[in-house]
Amino acid sequence: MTHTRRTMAALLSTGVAAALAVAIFDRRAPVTNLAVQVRTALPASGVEHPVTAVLLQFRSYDTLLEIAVLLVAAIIALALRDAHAPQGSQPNPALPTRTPVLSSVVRLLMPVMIVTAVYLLWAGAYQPGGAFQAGAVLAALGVVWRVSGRRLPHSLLTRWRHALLIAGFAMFLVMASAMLLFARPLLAWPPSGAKYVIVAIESVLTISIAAALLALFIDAPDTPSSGVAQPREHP
Amino acid sequence: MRHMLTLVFDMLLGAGMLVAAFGALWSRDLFRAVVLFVVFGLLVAIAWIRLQAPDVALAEAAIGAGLTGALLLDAIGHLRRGAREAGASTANVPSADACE
Amino acid sequence: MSRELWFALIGALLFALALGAFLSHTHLLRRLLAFNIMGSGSFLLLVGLSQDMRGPDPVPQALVLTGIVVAVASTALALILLRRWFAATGSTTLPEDSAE
Amino acid sequence: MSERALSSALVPLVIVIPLAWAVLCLLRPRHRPTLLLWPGLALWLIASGMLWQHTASGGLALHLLGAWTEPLGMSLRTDGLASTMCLVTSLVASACGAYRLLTPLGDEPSESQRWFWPLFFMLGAALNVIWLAGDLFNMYVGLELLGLSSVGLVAISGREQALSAALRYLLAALLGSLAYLLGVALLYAAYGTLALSTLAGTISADSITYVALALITMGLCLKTALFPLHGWLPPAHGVALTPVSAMLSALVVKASFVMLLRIWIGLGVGIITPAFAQSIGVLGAGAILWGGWQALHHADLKSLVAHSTVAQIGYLFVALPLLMSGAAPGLAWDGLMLQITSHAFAKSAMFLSSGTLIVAVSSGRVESLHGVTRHMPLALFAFGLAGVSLMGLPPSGGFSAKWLLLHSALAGGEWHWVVVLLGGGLLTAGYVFRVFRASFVADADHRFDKTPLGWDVIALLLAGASILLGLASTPVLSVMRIGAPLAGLVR
Repeated sequence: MTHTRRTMAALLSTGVAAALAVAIFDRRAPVTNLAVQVRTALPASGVEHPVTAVLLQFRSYDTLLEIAVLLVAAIIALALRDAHAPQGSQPNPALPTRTPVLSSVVRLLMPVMIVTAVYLLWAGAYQPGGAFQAGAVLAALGVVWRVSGRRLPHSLLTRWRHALLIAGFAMFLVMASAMLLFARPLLAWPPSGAKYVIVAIESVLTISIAAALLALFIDAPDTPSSGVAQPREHP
Repeated sequence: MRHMLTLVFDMLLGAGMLVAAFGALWSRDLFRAVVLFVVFGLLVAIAWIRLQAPDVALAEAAIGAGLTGALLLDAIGHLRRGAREAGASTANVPSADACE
Repeated sequence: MSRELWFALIGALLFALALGAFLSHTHLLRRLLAFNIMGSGSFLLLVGLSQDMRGPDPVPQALVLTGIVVAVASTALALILLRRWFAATGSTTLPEDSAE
Repeated sequence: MSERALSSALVPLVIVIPLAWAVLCLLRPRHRPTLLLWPGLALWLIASGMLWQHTASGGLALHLLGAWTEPLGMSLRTDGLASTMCLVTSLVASACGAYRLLTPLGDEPSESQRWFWPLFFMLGAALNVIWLAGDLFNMYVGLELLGLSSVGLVAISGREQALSAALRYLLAALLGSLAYLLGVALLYAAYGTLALSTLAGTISADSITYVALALITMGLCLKTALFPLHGWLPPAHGVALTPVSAMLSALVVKASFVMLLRIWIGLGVGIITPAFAQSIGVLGAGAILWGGWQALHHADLKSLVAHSTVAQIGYLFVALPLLMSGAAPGLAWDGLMLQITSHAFAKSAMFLSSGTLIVAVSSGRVESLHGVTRHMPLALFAFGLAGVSLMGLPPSGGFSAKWLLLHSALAGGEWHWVVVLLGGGLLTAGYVFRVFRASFVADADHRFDKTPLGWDVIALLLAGASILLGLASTPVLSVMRIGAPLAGLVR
C-alpha cells in the first residue's frame, strides 16, 4: 500500500512539474498592468509605500478577512486549550528548559526586538515594513521569552489576552463599517484622513497580530504527564 | 563581471533552496528536517530580496522561517517527550514514528 | 532566462517536490512541512512570474504577505490539533493512514 | 439618507453583521449569551431578506469596496445567485443556530459550549464573502476563513474521532486551497488581473490558462468533496455536532462549488472544452452512484446522511457539462440552482432530524431506530420530507431540480446522464427507506429520551422549505437568473 501511495505521489508530482514548466514558458505580456495602476493611484491612497497601499487601501477587504482567519485560528487554539485544562489553569507558562545563558540573551534581545517592531510599524507608511512584520517580531519576542523558560506576566495571559486578541479585528471592522453610516462604501476611509486611519489600524493590528500568533504558540496543548498515552505501558 | 556574479549567486541560491527543501522533506531524522526547513525559509527570504520584495523578505524571515520553525521545533520536542513517556518498549506507532 | 523566471521555475519545482512528499508521507508533521514548502513554492511562482519583464509589482507581493499569514495560521492550527490527537492516542498519523 | 444609499449599504451588511456578532460573542464568551444571539440571528435574516428583495427588484449591483474600482480595487457583486445564496445561508444558519440554542448543554465539553458561537458567525460571514466575491484572491481568503472555521467547529466537539476527522479535513482543505492558489498565481501572471470581470474579457485558450484552470478545478473539486476526492467528508460531517453537520453539508461544500461555477462561466465556453466538462460530469456520476451505494450500507445514521451529501454533490457536477456544452444550458442552469438551494434545505432538515432521533434513542445506529414511528413521528416526518426532496419525488424542490436536469440532458440526447439521474434517485429511495424500515419495527422494550419540540419544528420548517421550492420555483428561479451569463453559454 505504501508503495502504491509513493508511486502515485511521484507520478502526480512529476505531472504537476511538467505542466507548470509548460505553463511558465508559454506566457505573453498581459493586457492589464496593475503595477502601473497602483503607481497612478498611490497619491490618492494616503500612504507612500505601494505594498502598504495595496494591503490597506486597494485590497483592504482581503486584509480584514485575513485578520479574521488569524483570529479564528487563535479562537480554536483557545478552545482546545480549554478542553485540555478545563479548570481554567494557566496555560503551560514555561518550558522546563530554563538556562542562564538563554535568559540573559533574552534580556538583551527584548529591547532590541521591541524597538525593531516599533520601527517596522512606523516605517511601513513609506518603506518596507508594517503591521505584519512588526506583529511577527513582537510575537517572536514572546516566543523567545517563553522558550527561555520565563513566565509571561499572568495578567497578559488571562485578563488582557482576550482584549488584545480581539482589539485589532474589532477596530478594523468598526472603522470599515463606520463609513456605511455616511452612505459611503465599506472600507472607504475618509479621503482627507486616510493616512491617520491607516496608521491607527496598523498600530492596533500589530498588537493583535502578535497576540494571535502568541496564542497559537502558547496555547498548544502540552504533553500530558499522566495522559492517555501512558496506559499503554501496562497493557 | 558583476552581472556574472549575481547570475552565479542566483543559480546557487535556487539550487540551495531545492537542496534544503529536499532535505526538509525527506531526511530520516525529523529534527534535522525541521532545521533544514528553517534554513530553507531563510534562503527563501534572500530570494525575496533578489525579487525586489523586501516586505515579503521581512515577513518570510520573521513568520515563515522564525515563527513556523519555532512552532515546529516545539511540537517535535513535545512529540518526543510524549513518545518517551509512552515507553519505547511498547513498540507501537508513536515511539517509532515520532522520533524516526 | 531572467532572474524572475528562474525563481519562478524554482518555485514550480519546489511545489511539485513538496506535493510528492505531502502525498507520500503519513507522519502529520512531515505533511505540514511539505504544506509549508508547497506554499513557499507557489508564492515564488506568483511573484517571479508576475514580475518577469515587468518590474516590481506590489500587488502580488501584498498577496504573498496575506498568504504567509494565512499559512502560519493554518500550520499552527494543524499543530495544535496534532498535539491533541497525539496526547489522546499516542499516534502521529491519521487512523486511515496508519492502517496501511 | 437616500433610498439609493440605503440599498448600497445593504450589501456589505450581510458580511458585517455576522463578523460583528463573532466579535461580540468573543467579548462575552459565556456559554449561552441568549440575549445577544437572538437579535443577531434576526438582524442577519432581515439584512439577507432585504438584500434578496433588492436584487429581485433592482437587478445586478456592484458595491465598490473602499470606493476603488476593479481591477485595482475589489467589489461585492450581487447577482441573483449571490443574493439567493446569502438568503439561504441566513435561513439555514438561523435554523441551525436556533436548534443549537434549544439544545440542553448537559455534559457536553466546555470548549464546544463557549467557543461555538464565534466560530458559527465566522463561518456564516465566510460563506457570504464567497457568494459575493468577484475576485480570485478574495475567494481564496474567503475559502481559508471558511475552511478554518469549519475545521474548528468539527474539532470542538472534543472527542477523539473529532480530532482525527478535523485533521483530515484540514489537510484536504489546505491541499485544495494551495492547488487553487497556484492556479490563481498562473492566471495573475498571464493576465495581470484577479477580477473575474476583467479576466472574462481577455481570456485566451493557451496552455498556461489550461494548466491554471486544471489546478483550480482540482483544488475546488477536492474542497467540494467530489468523488473520488470525497474521503475527508463523511468522517467530518458524521462526527460534528448536529447543527454543525447540517451547516457543513447544506452550505459549506457549496461554497467551493459556486466558486468553480463562477470561474468556469467567467472564463467562458471557449476555454472549457466539452471533453473537459464531460469528464467532470463523469466524476459527478460516480459520486451519485458511489455515495448512494455507501449510504445504503452504513450502520451509522449520521454517516448515512453524510454519504448522501457525497451523492447529492454529484448532481451539481453532472449539471456542469449540461451547462457548459449541452443543448439546453438554460434548463441546466435552472436545475442546478434548484439543486443547490433545495439540497441546502433538505440536507439541513435531514441532519437536524437525524440528530433528534439519535438523541431520542441514545444511539447513532440505524438499527436502533426501532419504534421511532410511534414515539418520534414529527422528527421522522421531517426526515421523510427531506428524503422526498433528495429522491426527487414531486412536488419537491429536488424533483424540479432533477426534472430540469433530465430535460436538459434529453434535449441534447445525452442518455447516459438520464440513466445516472434515475439511478441516483433509486439509490436515494433505497437509503431513505432503510431508515423507515428500521423505524417501523415495533420494539416495546425501547426507552425514548425526551427531545425539545422546537427541534422538530425547526427540522419541519426546513424540510417544508425544500418542498415549497418545488411548488414555487418560478419566482425563485427568475431571481436566480439575474446576472447569470446564460446568453454567453448558448453556442
